[in-house]
Amino acid sequence: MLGLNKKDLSLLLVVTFLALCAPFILNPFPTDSSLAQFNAGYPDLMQRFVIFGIFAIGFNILFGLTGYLSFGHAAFLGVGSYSAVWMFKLLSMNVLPAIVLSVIVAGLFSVVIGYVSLRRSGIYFSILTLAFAQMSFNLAYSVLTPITNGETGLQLTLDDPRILGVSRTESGGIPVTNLFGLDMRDTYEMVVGPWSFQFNNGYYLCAILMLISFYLAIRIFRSPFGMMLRAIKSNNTRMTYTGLNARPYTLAAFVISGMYAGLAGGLLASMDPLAGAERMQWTASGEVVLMTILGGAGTLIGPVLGAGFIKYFENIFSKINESVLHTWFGFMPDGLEDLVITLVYPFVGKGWHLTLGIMFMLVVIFLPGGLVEGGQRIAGLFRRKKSGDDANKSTQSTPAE
Amino acid sequence: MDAIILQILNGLDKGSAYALIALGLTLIFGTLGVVNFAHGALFMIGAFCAVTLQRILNISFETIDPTRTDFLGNPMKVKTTYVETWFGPEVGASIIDWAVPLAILFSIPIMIGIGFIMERGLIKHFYKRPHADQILVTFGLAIVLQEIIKYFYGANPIPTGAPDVFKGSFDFGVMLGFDANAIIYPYWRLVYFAFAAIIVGAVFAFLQFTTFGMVVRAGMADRETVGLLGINIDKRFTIMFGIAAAVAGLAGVMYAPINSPNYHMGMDFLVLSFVVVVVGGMGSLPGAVLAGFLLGILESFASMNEIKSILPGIDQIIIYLVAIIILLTRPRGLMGRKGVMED
Amino acid sequence: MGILEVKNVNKRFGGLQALGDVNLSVAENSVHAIIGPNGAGKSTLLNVLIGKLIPDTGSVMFNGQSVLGRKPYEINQMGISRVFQTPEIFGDLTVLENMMIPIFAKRDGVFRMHAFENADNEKGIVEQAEHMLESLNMADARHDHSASMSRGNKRRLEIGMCLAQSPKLLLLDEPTAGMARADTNNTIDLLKQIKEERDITIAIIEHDMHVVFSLAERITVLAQGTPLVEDTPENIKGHPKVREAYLGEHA
Amino acid sequence: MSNSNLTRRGLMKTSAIAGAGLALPTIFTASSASAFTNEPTGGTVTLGFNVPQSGPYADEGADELRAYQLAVEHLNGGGDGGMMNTFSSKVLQGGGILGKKVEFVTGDTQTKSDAARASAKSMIEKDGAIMITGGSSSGVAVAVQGLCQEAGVIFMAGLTHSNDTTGKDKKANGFRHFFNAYMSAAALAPVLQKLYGSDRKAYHLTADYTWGWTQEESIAAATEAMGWETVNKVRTPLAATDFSSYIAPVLNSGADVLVLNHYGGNMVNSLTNAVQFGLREKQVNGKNFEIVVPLYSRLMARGAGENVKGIHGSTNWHWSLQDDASKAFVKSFGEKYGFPPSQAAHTVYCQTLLYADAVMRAGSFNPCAVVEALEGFEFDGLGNGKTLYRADDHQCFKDVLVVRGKENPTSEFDLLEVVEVTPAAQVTYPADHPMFAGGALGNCNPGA
Repeated sequence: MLGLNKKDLSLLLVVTFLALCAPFILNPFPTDSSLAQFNAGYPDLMQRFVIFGIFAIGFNILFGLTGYLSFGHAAFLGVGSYSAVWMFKLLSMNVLPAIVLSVIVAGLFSVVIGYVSLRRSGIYFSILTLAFAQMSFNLAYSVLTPITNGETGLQLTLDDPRILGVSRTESGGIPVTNLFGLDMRDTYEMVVGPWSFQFNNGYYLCAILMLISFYLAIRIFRSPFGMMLRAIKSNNTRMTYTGLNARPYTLAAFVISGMYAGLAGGLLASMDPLAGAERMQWTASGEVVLMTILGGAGTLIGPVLGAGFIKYFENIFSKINESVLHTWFGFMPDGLEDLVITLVYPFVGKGWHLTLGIMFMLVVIFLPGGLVEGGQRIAGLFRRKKSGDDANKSTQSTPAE
Repeated sequence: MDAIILQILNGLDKGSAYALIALGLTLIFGTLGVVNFAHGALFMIGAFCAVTLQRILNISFETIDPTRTDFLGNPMKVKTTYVETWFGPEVGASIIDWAVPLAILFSIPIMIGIGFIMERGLIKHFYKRPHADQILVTFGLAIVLQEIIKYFYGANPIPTGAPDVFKGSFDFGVMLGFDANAIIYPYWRLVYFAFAAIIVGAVFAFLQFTTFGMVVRAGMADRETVGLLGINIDKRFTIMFGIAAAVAGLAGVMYAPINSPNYHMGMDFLVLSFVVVVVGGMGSLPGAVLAGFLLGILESFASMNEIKSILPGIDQIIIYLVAIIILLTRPRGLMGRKGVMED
Repeated sequence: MGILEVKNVNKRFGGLQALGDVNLSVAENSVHAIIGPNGAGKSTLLNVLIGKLIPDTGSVMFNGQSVLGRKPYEINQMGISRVFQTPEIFGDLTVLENMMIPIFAKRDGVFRMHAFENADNEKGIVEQAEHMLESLNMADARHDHSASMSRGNKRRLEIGMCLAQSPKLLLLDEPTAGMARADTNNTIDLLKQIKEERDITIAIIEHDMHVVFSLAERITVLAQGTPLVEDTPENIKGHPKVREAYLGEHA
Repeated sequence: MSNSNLTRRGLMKTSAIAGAGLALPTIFTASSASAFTNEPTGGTVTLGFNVPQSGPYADEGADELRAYQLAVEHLNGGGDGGMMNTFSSKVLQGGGILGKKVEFVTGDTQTKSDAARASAKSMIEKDGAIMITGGSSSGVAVAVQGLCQEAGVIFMAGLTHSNDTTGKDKKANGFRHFFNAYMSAAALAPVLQKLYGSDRKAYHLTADYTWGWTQEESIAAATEAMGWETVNKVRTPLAATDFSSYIAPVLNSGADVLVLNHYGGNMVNSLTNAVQFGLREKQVNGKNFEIVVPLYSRLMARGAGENVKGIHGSTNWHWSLQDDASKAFVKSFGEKYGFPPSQAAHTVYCQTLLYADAVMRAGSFNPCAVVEALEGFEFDGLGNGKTLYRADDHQCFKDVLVVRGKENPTSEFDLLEVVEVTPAAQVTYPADHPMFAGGALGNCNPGA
């Protein structure tokens, strides 16, 4: 079905199920319980999960398949966001033209940067992309302020000259981004006993686009083109002496991943119409590298997992403060409570970076294949228990899963 | 003309820091083939060695002075440092004043120790792993190191002054026949430049004239052959890592008075130092030093008003622009060997 | 006129004359070996032939067209395939995928954006690749990870991949270097079999005299960057100049 | 998971609850029955404290958080009540807000507008925060203020000094207690004139982003009005760490005053570098060379160490003020944490109290009611003298302090001394002043 083999199809179905049921899955704890802190099922974070999932899926098409490590992909995301916000300011609050434009502009940008950067490989390529992205960030933050609104980020205002649509609503506010009248920020809330689940229009748009992106990524991975990209990563010399020109292949991969980044940027702006220059900083590019490697570079599902992992830390762990810890450990005797809190406190709240850094190191040291490898090992353990030896066979012939 | 001389001086000084960091980075890359994203963090830890020594020297006991009150109206607690009680107020004060130069001695064993632990405990296991993994694990380490520093020292910069004798600036202009104040330069920055020159010279001399250095250089050129000769190259590489860490650390110690150290200063230098290494040529020590000074000078020129008025924002991007131009026209960098790290 | 004509090629590296006035003609459908001691310029000559190096002077014509200044993949598309000293295969790919890539390259040229077709659905390509693997006796290994194969099998696969493109000229760079005797013999047999089954020109650069004399129809001896003699294997064996320059010190 | 069953029961439940007018935290919910976003329904009300916890301003964020915790304690009737006792409005009695106990959630802005918005959104969407406050940069303040306007919650800005926050980017749901660049300039200029005369040549070094530009514009305008000449305005990259190449040419430019329009790490480094170059010992045009740092904060002063000695600037508040309110605040903060509060701590404490007071006076948490209660509100007893929350732009008008780096500090917190308290009248500007033109408050948005 859909031109996929059975294994890929079941993977796609699992991801579809997870994405559509995310509001349930991510909110496992009752709203009033002390563990509600760990709930991630609110619209903004769910949107970020899938949007950064798209970003990482796209990055993986370049890095996972060809091995070219770009340190400048955040620039495309930023460019996508700026284009989308400009579209909202000038044309219409409908997200469709904004998203289309952001993909196109990011694509054009990546053609230019990719054409130049791909003249080099290895770390030289990484430094070239890094240099381009840092230039974009520095300029966007300062000299290009008329276009980017610099430090504050590009925002909508009450006097935007919107061609299709009004500058301000009847109640005097800024109109809301929508898809043909469907407001992106509308949320339906469902209360089931102590639980509450939020279903947000914007999230489902992002989720559907993520699923499409994911599906396309599977197709690319399994296509002759994807095979060529893997061949480039594996042995560029043989590639060349087989009469194939690696550069258009890598450039195509670069542009595709740039367009994925543009889509992610456009979606970010569609969910929350603001485009900040920090989105283009090298640390933001580094973040997508981390997502991809953490999840498992070159695997289909890895980048999505990595994106979720990092965004979860950023948004959930950073919010755990001392008083939250006191409510958790309040049941302990006083001395012990203080001791536990002293031990835990450096790793949560303002210490979330520390925990993230430790997690990176642990994953890279013990799971070179990322979280996917971790999952495979666990699955392997179970399978070995069930039936002795056919576990090896099935993992062996799927190098690109 | 005076403006140009001034900016060359500035550039040499900026370049000193770039060159020292890039030198250590290249030593690690050249000997071990490891891309070390934690190198900036080592620079930062060096600067915090100076901060720590300053704090240690300032450890004090409190006495209550009933004649004065603190901000809450309570009797004021007056602090006296142990150093001052032990050595007398004058000697004590000057010891505290000289905290940063003293920190050089203090930092060398610490940095070498950190380098050893890092190499034996972590980096060693990553020699055979892809560069991407090396980048990720050292980047993770850099985050962990800087967060630990942040936990103990806070996020705010910590002023760490140079000894009083080095405060103020030297007027080159008068010496060269320009007006007074045309070309002035702070004493401590001159010290920093001289210090950088000494460290660079020492590292080169060490590699050039000692047996140890010759083995390491041979190892940089061809690790397998040297290994076949029955020389334990691994042990020497560990020591090299310690030395590279010490170079970064010393660069940080001496940098502390120039800009108050803060926990993220390493990250601020990280990207830059990689650009310097690549522009100089991966694995080339003289290249790293040359590129460090060159980029420092270019950056200084780009910040001149005359240039900024023609090309607004050029000082924001000059380093990256140079990197792009060099990589496109001369991919091996200024002095690199061809083909290093192409894949 | 041979299929490959090298005329007056010179190449200097700084003070070193790597190639001096090399003239060479490889006849169509022949097996031509180039031998010579270490540092004789064999590798430099090879790199000139496949476009990796551009000589200072002289010309290299293949099938009536100059190869100089062309990119390696263009030269390959002209009909020259190369086998490397250490087998260059796509280690991360399966054996079957390795074999599919040259067939794609032959069908689609230097680049084609076939991103949304399924590689498994390319029936024609898969069939050709499997057929090729069968003729190499590697059909059983088709789903194996190619990096995990023995060196002899990697070499076999590499040669197969070159043949899959139906090249006019097959260039082999010390194809048996570092191989066990059994693997060497297998490789010789494979090349002999190819020679019998196909219309193909083979140029081979080799150190191992056993290989050279079992395969070659003509031999060029290179010494200090210059061709010393060119003749049939029988004549080369007895040639005094060759013995002096090469075999003498070798034996 | 038996999905259908769960859903059906859920729907029934939802409608039942909606009917009873009791909804859990909802945001942007068209179908919701509540009158405004995150209407508090139980016995508690949640405030969102959005401060930098990572990145260069983390220490400032930590100090803000301390003040917030203190304010919550006081609102809930704990501690000594702090400035609640001196506040001119007496509706706050320590019984929470409208009888609801005050709770809070915290988030990390990372001093990035993106991250700050994400964190604010999570507080609104997940934790049901009714008001967001905090921050230590103008970019973040403007970005979060925009979000709160759209979401329909109140934003009580923390430390933000750019004219734009209550100028072209002002929003009906946003309020700023902190002073701004224009006020700094208006307060500083007369003092500078008195100290350095009116025949001076100024050289500006300006952080190359929006806040820097508005401050440069304000200071240049105010000093030029009193006769100073502006020799040069040089923009420095935000990422710059070493300012030597920008400082070195200053002496030879003919200028005799250096104005550093920098904040945070930029300011610490540029001031350190300027002092290193010995600018302060030099004589130019027959006058002593002077350095001015228009916006001071204690954390910056700590970072720059002894380099701040004798350097003038302005600040929103300082703990050494001797009015009853300031003393009460310093006392309760100092007793709880062991050191005096910073101006950031003071401003966010005030903002929390002002919000709570407005809700009490309005008798409702509805943002529109709160806006109405705050607009044009005049109060006293929060450490800045008589203060007005102007209705036109939601900016507080109050006295501004001109301070100087202390020559002989007695502790690591005693770094600045107040030189002059510039009365509010002198820093007040018309709402349509050109430096603040271009934006509109719009209407208050209650969300829901």
